[in-house]
Amino acid sequence: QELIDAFEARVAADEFIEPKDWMPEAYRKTLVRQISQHAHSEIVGMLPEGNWITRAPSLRRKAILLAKVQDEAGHGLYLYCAAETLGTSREEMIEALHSGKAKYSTIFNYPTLTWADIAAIGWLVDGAAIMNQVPLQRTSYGPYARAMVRVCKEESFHQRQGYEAMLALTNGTEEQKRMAQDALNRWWWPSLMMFGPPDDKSPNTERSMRWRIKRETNDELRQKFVDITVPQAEFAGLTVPDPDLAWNEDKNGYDFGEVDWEEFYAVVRGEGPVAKERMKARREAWESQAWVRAAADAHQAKRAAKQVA
Amino acid sequence: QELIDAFEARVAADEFIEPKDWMPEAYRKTLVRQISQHAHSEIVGMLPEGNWITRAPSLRRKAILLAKVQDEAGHGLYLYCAAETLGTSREEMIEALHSGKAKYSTIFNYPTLTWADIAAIGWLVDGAAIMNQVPLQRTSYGPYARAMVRVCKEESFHQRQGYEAMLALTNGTEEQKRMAQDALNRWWWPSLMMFGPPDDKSPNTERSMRWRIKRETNDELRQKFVDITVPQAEFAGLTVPDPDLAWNEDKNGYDFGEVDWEEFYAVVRGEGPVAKERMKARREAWESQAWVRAAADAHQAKRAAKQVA
Amino acid sequence: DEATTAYVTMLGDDALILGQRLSEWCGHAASVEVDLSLANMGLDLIGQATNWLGLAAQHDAKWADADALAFRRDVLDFRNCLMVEQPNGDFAQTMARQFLFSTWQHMLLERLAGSSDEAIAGIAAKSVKEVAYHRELARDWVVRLGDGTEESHEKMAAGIDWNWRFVPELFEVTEELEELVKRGIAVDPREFEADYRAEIEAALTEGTLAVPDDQRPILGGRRGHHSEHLGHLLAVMQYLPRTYPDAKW
Amino acid sequence: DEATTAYVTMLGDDALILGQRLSEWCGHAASVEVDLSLANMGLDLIGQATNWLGLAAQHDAKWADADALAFRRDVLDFRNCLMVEQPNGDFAQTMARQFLFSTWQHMLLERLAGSSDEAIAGIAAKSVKEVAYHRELARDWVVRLGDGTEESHEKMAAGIDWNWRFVPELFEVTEELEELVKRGIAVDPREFEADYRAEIEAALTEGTLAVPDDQRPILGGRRGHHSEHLGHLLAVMQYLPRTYPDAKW
Repeated sequence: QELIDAFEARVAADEFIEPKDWMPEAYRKTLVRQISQHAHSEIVGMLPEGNWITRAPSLRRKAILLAKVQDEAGHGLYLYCAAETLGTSREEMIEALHSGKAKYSTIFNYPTLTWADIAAIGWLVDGAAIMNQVPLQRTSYGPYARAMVRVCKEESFHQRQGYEAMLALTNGTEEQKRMAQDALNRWWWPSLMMFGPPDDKSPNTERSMRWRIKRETNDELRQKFVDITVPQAEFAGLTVPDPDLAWNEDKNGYDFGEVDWEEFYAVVRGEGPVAKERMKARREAWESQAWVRAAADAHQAKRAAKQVA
Repeated sequence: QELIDAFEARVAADEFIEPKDWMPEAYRKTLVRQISQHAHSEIVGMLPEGNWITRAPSLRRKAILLAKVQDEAGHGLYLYCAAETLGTSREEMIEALHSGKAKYSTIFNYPTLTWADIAAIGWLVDGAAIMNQVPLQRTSYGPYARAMVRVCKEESFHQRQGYEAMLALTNGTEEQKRMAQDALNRWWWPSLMMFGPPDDKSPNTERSMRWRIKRETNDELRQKFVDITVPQAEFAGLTVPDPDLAWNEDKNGYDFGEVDWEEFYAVVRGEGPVAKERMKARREAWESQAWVRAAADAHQAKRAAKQVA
Repeated sequence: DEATTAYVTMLGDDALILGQRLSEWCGHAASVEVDLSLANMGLDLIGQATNWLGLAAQHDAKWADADALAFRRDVLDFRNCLMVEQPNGDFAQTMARQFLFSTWQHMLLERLAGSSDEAIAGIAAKSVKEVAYHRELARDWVVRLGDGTEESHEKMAAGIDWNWRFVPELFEVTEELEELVKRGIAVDPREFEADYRAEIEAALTEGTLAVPDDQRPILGGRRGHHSEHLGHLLAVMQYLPRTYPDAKW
Repeated sequence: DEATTAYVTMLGDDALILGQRLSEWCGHAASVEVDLSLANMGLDLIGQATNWLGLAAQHDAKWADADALAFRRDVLDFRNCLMVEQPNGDFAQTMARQFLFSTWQHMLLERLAGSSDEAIAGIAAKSVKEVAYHRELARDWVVRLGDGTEESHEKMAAGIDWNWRFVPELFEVTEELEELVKRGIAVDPREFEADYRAEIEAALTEGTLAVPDDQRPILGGRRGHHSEHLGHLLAVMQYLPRTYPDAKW
């Protein structure tokens, strides 16, 4: 109990916890779950965008998208490394993903149907991600916080690029405008789901807040996202697909409709529209190419043996 | 020797040899080689055309091409059956193809690069095939001759459809005309190679003619093909890519340039431009789907066992 | 009217996209016989698509003919169900898809042959025999592979599993469809849902296969909201007319 | 002049098509690190293609810009070599292709940095470091997989074997090219063919791999006569600009 008190005091004082410091088992477990989930999301998140790299409409857009996906792979790496400092290996985390034990962001279980979806992902999904991640730059676990600093810088760049790509569509032909609106219609609600269940259904929030793993509640972040994004949609000439959306002078923010939480929980259970596709792609990449990793290890062992000899 | 004399007398009298009749081993071997090679050509020949079924430019062209490829599979079946009457199983023949021991027509080792190639194949390749096959309707081995009757009817239909598809291109836009001419440029010489090496380099011709397995020499058939095809090219406004091509009043046929036999022999050796692709496709279809055939057998055995029980 | 046109387009798109998928198999099947039967089904479906889309084009002046509908629309305007656009996967997955779809299509066409719209009734009546054969053939393979070897059983179970989440879409009824049903033009698929479920279950059982659990239905194809697979299929299928917009073939 | 434009287009097409192939890997590699390095090479090559094709478009009024060249030509007008359009196959095949191509490209660009055409020299000089890295990375994988496990050895041998028949095309010299070489604009690849062969042989040997036998060279890419693979690649790559010809993105 003494250890716990000391730990909580440090956290309350906004000190960083480092890998070698003592920490409660629940803290470690929550962090591994959260960081690995975040890392998995970066990796699985390459798939919906990868789906359009080969079909990007210009060389510039292709390069931007390739660079973005590369950044995501990079984020995945930092995050896996941050999680590994907590004593779980990358292989373990990946096995947990493939067995369905570990989760990744529900948003990546929706298909990228048209090019506008790529713009929408940059704008909305990276936008929501930033909203979630900015506070994490001050999260209590040092390696996670430091990874987040790098991640946030790049994500906000991606968000701006996504919005810019969206404006290129809304300023384009009728067909492009239609694509853009259709993408917003399909991505709006799933984006709101990215902040997780409502606070009253989020049992771990309180403890995570106390431990400064989280620094704002799901509903607070969701509200922030809506307040920032709605004017952007309006500026682009797009209609947010929510009949209940209305400015509320009193709270100085938007009121908005209820998210379909049934859908959210179904997607969490692995029943999202392209969940099977995502897991199949990841499993095949990992399992059917185990020989590549095995060969790299074998080669290294041979070289090491030669150097000794 | 008595048997051989009787056999040769029957053949000379244009009688059909049937599966149960006595025949020289060399006759049997030559036939198995020739019929299985012909069957393999039908099957491998589905690949260059299959390459364009998914990209056929209209529903009508897609249906025509599907029907054609279906006919080819059908021809493959008759021919495998005809060869099986000679005591070689289909599996043996297919293994021989995949090991490189058995051959198929060199023409299918060239890529179908544009839609015009599909027209060119119908016009030229099916045209050359008919030229080869019409005499085979009177070949001495009964099952082969009867298979050829059905095959020839369909091939001449394919040839007309191919030529019609070519005319649609030469009557089309500048780009279509260019495609058409380019296809003729690439397919002309390989089509001439379909008749096999020149007579003076074709050691088995004499015996095959005597046994009525063949009824015209390679060079005779090649000449016929040129004489029929050149006016068709002219009618279509296409230029045959042979500077030596000239009408020869005396022989009442065309003189034409020398085929690049080096190329022909290289392709026979398996060095054709897409030979690796063709064999890979066939081997993968066969080997990686052995489980389908095994399952069908296993199921049949189970049912048979149930009926007995 | 617009609703009828949309309905006919939907029927045509189902046939077109599945026909296109089957034609990808050409030359790659496990035996010549299988190659033949896949090409045969593909050809039937392309023919049906030509009839349905030809009828749709007659109804709608925006489209010159069936080809215009097939080759000049992008994903958001395709109305096919999600199941037919699913990738071929291995042969078991292809046959699982074919069985789940053709059984539905057959039950639908049998009833559509009595449509009050003569053109629809005519095409349905012409197609129904072909589809009966597809249904039969696919059912045979489901049973054969299900109750074949251990390997084929696993593959068929996986194939059914992959396609199962798209079954509810086949029985989705929109207000628009209800209107057409009232007018006797269209068929309410819920009429034969119980039959369908029973038939599927019977075949799976015969093939020693489990009926998968239902999950949250995945919908959207009928409104142009497809999976990621359709766009790739269209990029290939439409390449020539898109690249040479003025050409005739 | 036309010959220079064609030469620059060729350099751009090589980079574009290989970059496109590499981008197909996205999210499907054996590890995050490999995914990163494949995306990185793809990005470099798309950048190089943009520069080369941009230069070609400056030379030729028919084409507005690099995008027009990338997205509005059909197969017969692409001048890339056959090797870069080869399918990815497995990772060994991809790395075999990369090694055989990048080694050549690197030797070429090193020399092209001294071209009498300043624009060409400039782009070559900018690209050469990137390509040195590709060459190194691919060489490492050839050795690693060649001298890794039995399985990886077999796969790398097959990957080399698949691509080997396209090596001679890299050293093909047309009259047109000879003319450019005389003017100091282009480089005669035969200058470094011996070096190239030696380097390839050294790497294969280090990877315990046999140097395959030469076969009849397969040529044609430089004149628009490609394999069957390029058309499929273009159908996908060009789908959006082809489908929406008036749109800006």
